[in-house]
Amino acid sequence: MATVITDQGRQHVDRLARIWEERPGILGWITTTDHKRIGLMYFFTALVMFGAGGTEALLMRTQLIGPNHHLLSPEAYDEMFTMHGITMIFLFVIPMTTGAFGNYLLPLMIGARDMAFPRMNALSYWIYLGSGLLMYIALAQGHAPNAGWFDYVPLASKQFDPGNNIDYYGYGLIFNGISSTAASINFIVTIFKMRAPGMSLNRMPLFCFAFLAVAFALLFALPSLTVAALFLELDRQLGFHFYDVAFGGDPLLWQNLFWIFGHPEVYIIILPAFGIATAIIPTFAHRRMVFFPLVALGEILVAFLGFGVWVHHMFTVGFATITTVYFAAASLIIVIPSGIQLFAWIATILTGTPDFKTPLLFIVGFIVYFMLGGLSGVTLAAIPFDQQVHDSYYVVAHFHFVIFGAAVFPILGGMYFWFPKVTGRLYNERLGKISFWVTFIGTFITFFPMHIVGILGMPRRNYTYAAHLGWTLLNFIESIGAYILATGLLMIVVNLAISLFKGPPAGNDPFEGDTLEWSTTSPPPPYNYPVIPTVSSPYPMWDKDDRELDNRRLARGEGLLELGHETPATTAQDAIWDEILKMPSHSAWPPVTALTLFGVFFMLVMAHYWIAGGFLAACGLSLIGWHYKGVRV
Amino acid sequence: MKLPPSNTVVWFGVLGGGLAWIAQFAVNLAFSFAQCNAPAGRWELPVRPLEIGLSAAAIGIGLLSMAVAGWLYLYTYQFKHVARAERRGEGSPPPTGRLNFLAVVGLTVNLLALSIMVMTGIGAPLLSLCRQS
Amino acid sequence: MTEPSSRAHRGLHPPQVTRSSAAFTASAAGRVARQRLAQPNGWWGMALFLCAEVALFGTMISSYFYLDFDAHRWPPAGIPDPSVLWPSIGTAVLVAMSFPMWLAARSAIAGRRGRVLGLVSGAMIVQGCYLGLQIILLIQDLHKFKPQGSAYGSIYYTLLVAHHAHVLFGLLLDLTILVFVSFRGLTNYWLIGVRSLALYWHVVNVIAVFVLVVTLAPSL
Amino acid sequence: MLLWWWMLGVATIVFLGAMVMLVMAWTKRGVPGLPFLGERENLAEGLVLIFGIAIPLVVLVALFGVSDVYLVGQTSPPNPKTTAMTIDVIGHQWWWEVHYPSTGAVTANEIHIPVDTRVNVVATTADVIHSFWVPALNRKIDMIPGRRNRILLDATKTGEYRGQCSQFCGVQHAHMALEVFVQTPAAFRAWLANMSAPARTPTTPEEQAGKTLFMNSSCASCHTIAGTAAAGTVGPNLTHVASRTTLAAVTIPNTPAEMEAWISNPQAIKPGDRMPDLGLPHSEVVEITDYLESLH
Repeated sequence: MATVITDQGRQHVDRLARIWEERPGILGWITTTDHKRIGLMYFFTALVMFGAGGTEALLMRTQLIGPNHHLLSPEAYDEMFTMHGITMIFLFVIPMTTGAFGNYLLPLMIGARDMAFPRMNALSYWIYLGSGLLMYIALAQGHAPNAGWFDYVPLASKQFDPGNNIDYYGYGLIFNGISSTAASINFIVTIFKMRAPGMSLNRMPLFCFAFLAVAFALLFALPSLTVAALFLELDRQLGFHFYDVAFGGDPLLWQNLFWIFGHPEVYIIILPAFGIATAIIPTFAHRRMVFFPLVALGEILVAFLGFGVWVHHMFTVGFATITTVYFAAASLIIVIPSGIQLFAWIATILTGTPDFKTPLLFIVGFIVYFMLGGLSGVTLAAIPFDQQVHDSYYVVAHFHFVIFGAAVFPILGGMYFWFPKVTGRLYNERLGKISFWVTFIGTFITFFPMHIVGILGMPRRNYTYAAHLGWTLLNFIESIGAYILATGLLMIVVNLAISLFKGPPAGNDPFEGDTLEWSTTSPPPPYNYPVIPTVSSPYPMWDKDDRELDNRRLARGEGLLELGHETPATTAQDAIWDEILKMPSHSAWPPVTALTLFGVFFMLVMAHYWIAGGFLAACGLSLIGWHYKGVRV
Repeated sequence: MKLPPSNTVVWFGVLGGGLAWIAQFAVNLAFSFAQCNAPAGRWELPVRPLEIGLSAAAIGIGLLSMAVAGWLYLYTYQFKHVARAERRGEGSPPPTGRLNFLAVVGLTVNLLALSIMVMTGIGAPLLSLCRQS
Repeated sequence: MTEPSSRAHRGLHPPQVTRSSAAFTASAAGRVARQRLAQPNGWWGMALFLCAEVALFGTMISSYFYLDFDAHRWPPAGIPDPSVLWPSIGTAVLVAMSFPMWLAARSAIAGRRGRVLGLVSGAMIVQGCYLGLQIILLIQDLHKFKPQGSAYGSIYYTLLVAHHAHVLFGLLLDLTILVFVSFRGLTNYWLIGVRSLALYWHVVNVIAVFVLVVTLAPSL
Repeated sequence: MLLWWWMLGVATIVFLGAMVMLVMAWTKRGVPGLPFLGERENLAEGLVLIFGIAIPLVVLVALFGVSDVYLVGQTSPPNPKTTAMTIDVIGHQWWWEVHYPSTGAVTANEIHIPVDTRVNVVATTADVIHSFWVPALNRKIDMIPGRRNRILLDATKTGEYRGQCSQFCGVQHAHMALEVFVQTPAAFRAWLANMSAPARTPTTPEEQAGKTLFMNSSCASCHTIAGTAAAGTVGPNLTHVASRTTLAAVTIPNTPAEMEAWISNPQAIKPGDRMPDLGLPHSEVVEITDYLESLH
C-alpha cells in the first residue's frame, strides 16, 4: 500500500525526523535508546555467539566422527559441551528472540514509538554483552565451565572442581539473569501500557502474546536459577554447605532449583518461535489464524504449565513414585496447548491460500521438527520409558529437534521474513529456498540417528566411544549431517549479506503482511510511525480503511505528538488512550552502569570481594547519575 | 446479566483453575517431600487424607472458575456476532470483544487445569506412599 | 441489547489526555495522577520487579524447608532454637511503616510535597533503626553458630541477610526519593517514584513477615 | 518395552496425519479454502478442536493411566525380601566397586549374577553423582551422595551385558563402563567361592619379586589385596584381578601386555584418571605385572 504523503504531511514528517534524530557515529550507537538500534546490536552479538556455539558443536561432532579420536582432550571436550549449551541457550537463543526480534518488532507491532523503559532496554543489552564476555574470557583463559550447563553438584563443588571454571558459570549466569529480568519487565510493561489506542487484548497480534508469555516465564523462572547459583557460589567461595551431604545439605536441592528454572527455560526458548510462526503463517496463507483465542491461550498456557514439570528431568534420581506422578500429569497435559497451536497453524495453512516462500518453508520445517521433537518428548513423560533412555542420546535427539528444529528454524525464517523491513531490500528467493532445503536435510541427518544410538545405549557427554559397540556408523552419519547443516546456515548468512548490498528495494510491504510494522517505511524511521496508528483488529494492515484514515490524519496533522520524544500510554486491557509520555533519548548511563556491574561480577569470580564492593558503589553512583536528568530531555 | 461483570470476577474465571492447580501441586509436593525425604518418624503427617482433601478443594475451585468462565461466555454470547467474530480473531470492540476472548481462554485453561488436577488427584492416592521410583 | 459496531471504540485521542511528563509542579503532577485511568508505567515496572523478588524469596524459603525435610534434627544438634522476642518486635515495627508509606503515596497523589517529605523521612528513621537492631541480632547469632557449620546455618543466614539487603536497598531508595523530591520538586517523574517506593516497602514488609515466621519455625 | 511400541505407533499416526495435511496444503498452494470442501471456517475450527484438544486429551489420559499409574505401580523396587541376593555397587571416579555382602567377595567393574535370579542392586556413590545403567537388563538408577537407591537385575539368558555410567561424572565419564556376567548357578557359585578366598600366594621368583615391589611401592597405599599388607581403598580391589576380563573400567582387555602398558603409563590410556604415573623402570613393571596376573 503506497502511502501518498501530502506536503503538509511531509512537513510533519520532517519535524518528527528532526525531533527523533539519532546521534551520528559509533557514539550514537553506544548511547542509543532506540529499540531498533538496540535490537540490531542484540542481533549481531547473538549471531556472533551462534557462530561460537556452532563451532563448538562442530568440534564435538568431529571428535565423535569415529571411535577413539583425540582431536580434543577430555577436559577440552567437557568445556566444549558445557560452553555449547550455555552459549546456545543464554547467549544465543534468548537474546536473539527476546533481545533482537522482540526489541525490534514488538514496539512496531503494537504501534508504539519505543519500549516502556528505553534506557533500561539499553542497559539489558550492555549487561548481556558483559555476561557473554565474562563467559568467553573464561574460555580464552582455558578456565571455561566444565561441568555441563546443568552443572550438577557435587561434581561442580570446590572439592571436585577446584579451578574457578564454575565461578565463571555461577556469576556469569546471575549476571546474565539481571539482563533477562530487566528485559522481561520492559517487555511486559510495554505490552501492557504502550499499545496503540484501540488495540485491546483481543486485538493484540499473536506475536505479542508469545512474547508476553516469554517475559512472564523469564520473570518467574530466573530467580530460581539465581538462588541456585548464589548457593553454589556461597558453597564454593565461603564454604557454606547447601549441597554438601556431610553437613546436612543435599545435592538434589541443586537439581530441583536448576530444573525449576531449567524447564520453563525450554519453553522460553521455544515460545518466541511460536510467536514468529504465528506472524509468518497468516501473511503467506493470506488468511487469519484459525481460532485466534485458542492460539493466544496456547502460547500463554505453555509458559504457565512449564513450571509444573521440572522433575521429569529427574525421574531417575529415585524420588518417591508419588512425587514423580505430580509432575507426570502436567508433563503430559502440556502437550495440549502445543497441539492446539500446531493444528491451528496447519489448519491455517491448509484452509488459506498458501504461498510457500522461504519464510513459510522454514515454518513448515519448524512444524515438522516440532512434531518429531514433541512426540519424542511425550514418550519421555512416560516415567518407565524415561528411566530407560534418560541421559542417553535419545534425549539429545529429542531436545535438538525441539531447540534447533523448532526454535531456531523460525528464527531463520524470521530473519528472511523481516529482512526487507529492516534493510529495505529483498533477499534472493531462489538461494533462500536452496538454503532452506540444505538446512532442513542437514538437521534431519544430524539429529535423527541420535534416537537410535540412544536406544542402543550410548550415554550423553562421552568424549569418545569404543569401536566394537556398533555406534560408529551412526555417529559418522551424524557428523556428516552436522557439516551439511553448517553449510546451510552459511548459505543463509551469505544470502542475506549479499542482498544487503545488492538486493532490489523492498518497499513498505513486500509480502502483504498483516501487522502494523509493514505500514511504515523500510527501514522504519526512529519514531516508527508519523501518526499514532488506528487499530481495530489483530490484523491492522488488512483494514485498508484504517490505513487510509491514518494518511488523512497525517495530512490533517492529527495524533502526531510532535513536542519531543512523545508516545501514547494506554490502559492495560482495553487500550484506552490515557496519557502522553515523553521518552528519554540517547543516554550514556546504561553502558556505564553495565560496565560497573561487569566489574562487580568479574571481581567476584576472582574472589576480590572488596574491589567488587567498590564497583557496586560505583554502580549505585551511576544510577544516581542516571536519574539526575529525570526525563527532562 | 446485563452489566459486564467486575474485573476481579473475570480474571478469576480466567486464572482460577490454574492457580488452584499450582496450590494443589505445591502443597502436595511439600507433603511428599516432608514424608518421604525426611528420616522416618520425624514427620507423621496424615498425608493421604490431606492429599485427597486438597485435591478435592482444588478441583472445586477449578469447577467454580470454570463456571464463571462459562457464565462470562454466555454473557458475551448475547452479542452473537461478537462471539463469532472473536473466534475468527476479528477483534470486535472492547469491552465485549475482550470479555468474550477472555471467556474462551478461561474455559480452555480451566478444562486443562481440571484434567491435570483430576489425574493427579486420582492417580497419586492409587500409588503406595514413599516408594522409591 | 445494542450491538457495538465493529468499528466503534478505536480509543482515539480523547480530550482529557494529558502530557503527564510536562507536569513539573506538585499540584500539576497530582492532577495528572488523579486523572489517570490506569497505573503509570513506573508503578508497573516496580510491581513486576517485586514479582521477581517475591519469587526469589519463595525459592529460598522452599529451599529452607527442603533442607529441613532432609534433616534428622532441625536445627541440628548444638544449635539453639532461634529466639523469638526481639526479631518479632523488630518486624512488627517494620511492618507498621507500611502505613506512613501508604499515606505518603496518598499525599503525593494529593500533590502535597511537604507531607511526602515528612512521612518518608520519618519512616526512613524507623526503618534504619530496625536494620540496626537486626544487624546486632545477626552478630549475636554469629557468636552462637556459623553459616559454615551446617546447612541449617547456611540457609538461616542467607535468608536473613538477603532480607536485610532488601531493607538496606529500601533505605537507599528512601534517601534518593527524599533528595530528589526536595531539590527537584514533586514532578510527575518523582511522584511515580514515591508511589513505587511505597509499593516496594509494602512488599518488603510482607516478605519480612514470611522470613520471620520461617526462621522462627523451629521455636514455634 | 511394549509401552514403547504403543507410543511409537500412536506418535507415527499423529505425525503422518499432520504431514498429510501439510502435503495437501502444498499441492493446493495458491488455491483458497480447504481441498474439496472450500472455505468452511467451522471445519477449520473443528479441526483444531478435535486434533488439538479432544484426541490428545483422551490419548494422554490413557498414557498417564497406563504408564505412570499402572506400570509404575507394578514395578516396585527390589528389597531383600523379594530378591534372592543383594549386591552393593559403589560408583567411583571412574570405576565401579562391587561388594557381595555376607561373602568377603569384592571386585571391580564386573558383576557376576546367576541366571533367572532376582538380584537387588544397591547403588551408592563414593564421590560425585553416577548413574548405573545396563541397557539390556534394566532401566538406569542414579547414584547420589546420601541416598541408597535400589534396582532389580533379573536376567533370563546367560551371557555378557555391557553397562555404562550415564550421568556425567567428570573427565573420564566416557571410560566408566562395567560388564555384567550372567552365569549358570553352578558357575556363579564357583566364581563366588574363588572371590571370597584371600589372594593366592606367589610361587615363582618373579611373582615374589613383584609382590615385594607392590607392597613397597605406592601401589599398596591405594589398592587392597586380601591376605596381604596392601589395604588401600582409593583404587579397585586387586585380590583376584587376574580373573577379570578387562582393566580400567572396561577400557582395555586384561592381558599381560596391556597390564604393563597400564601400569607404566596409565595417563596415556585414560587421561585425567586417578591412577598416577609411578615412573617405575620397565623391569619392575614386568615383575609387578607377573604378580598381578597370577592373582586368579
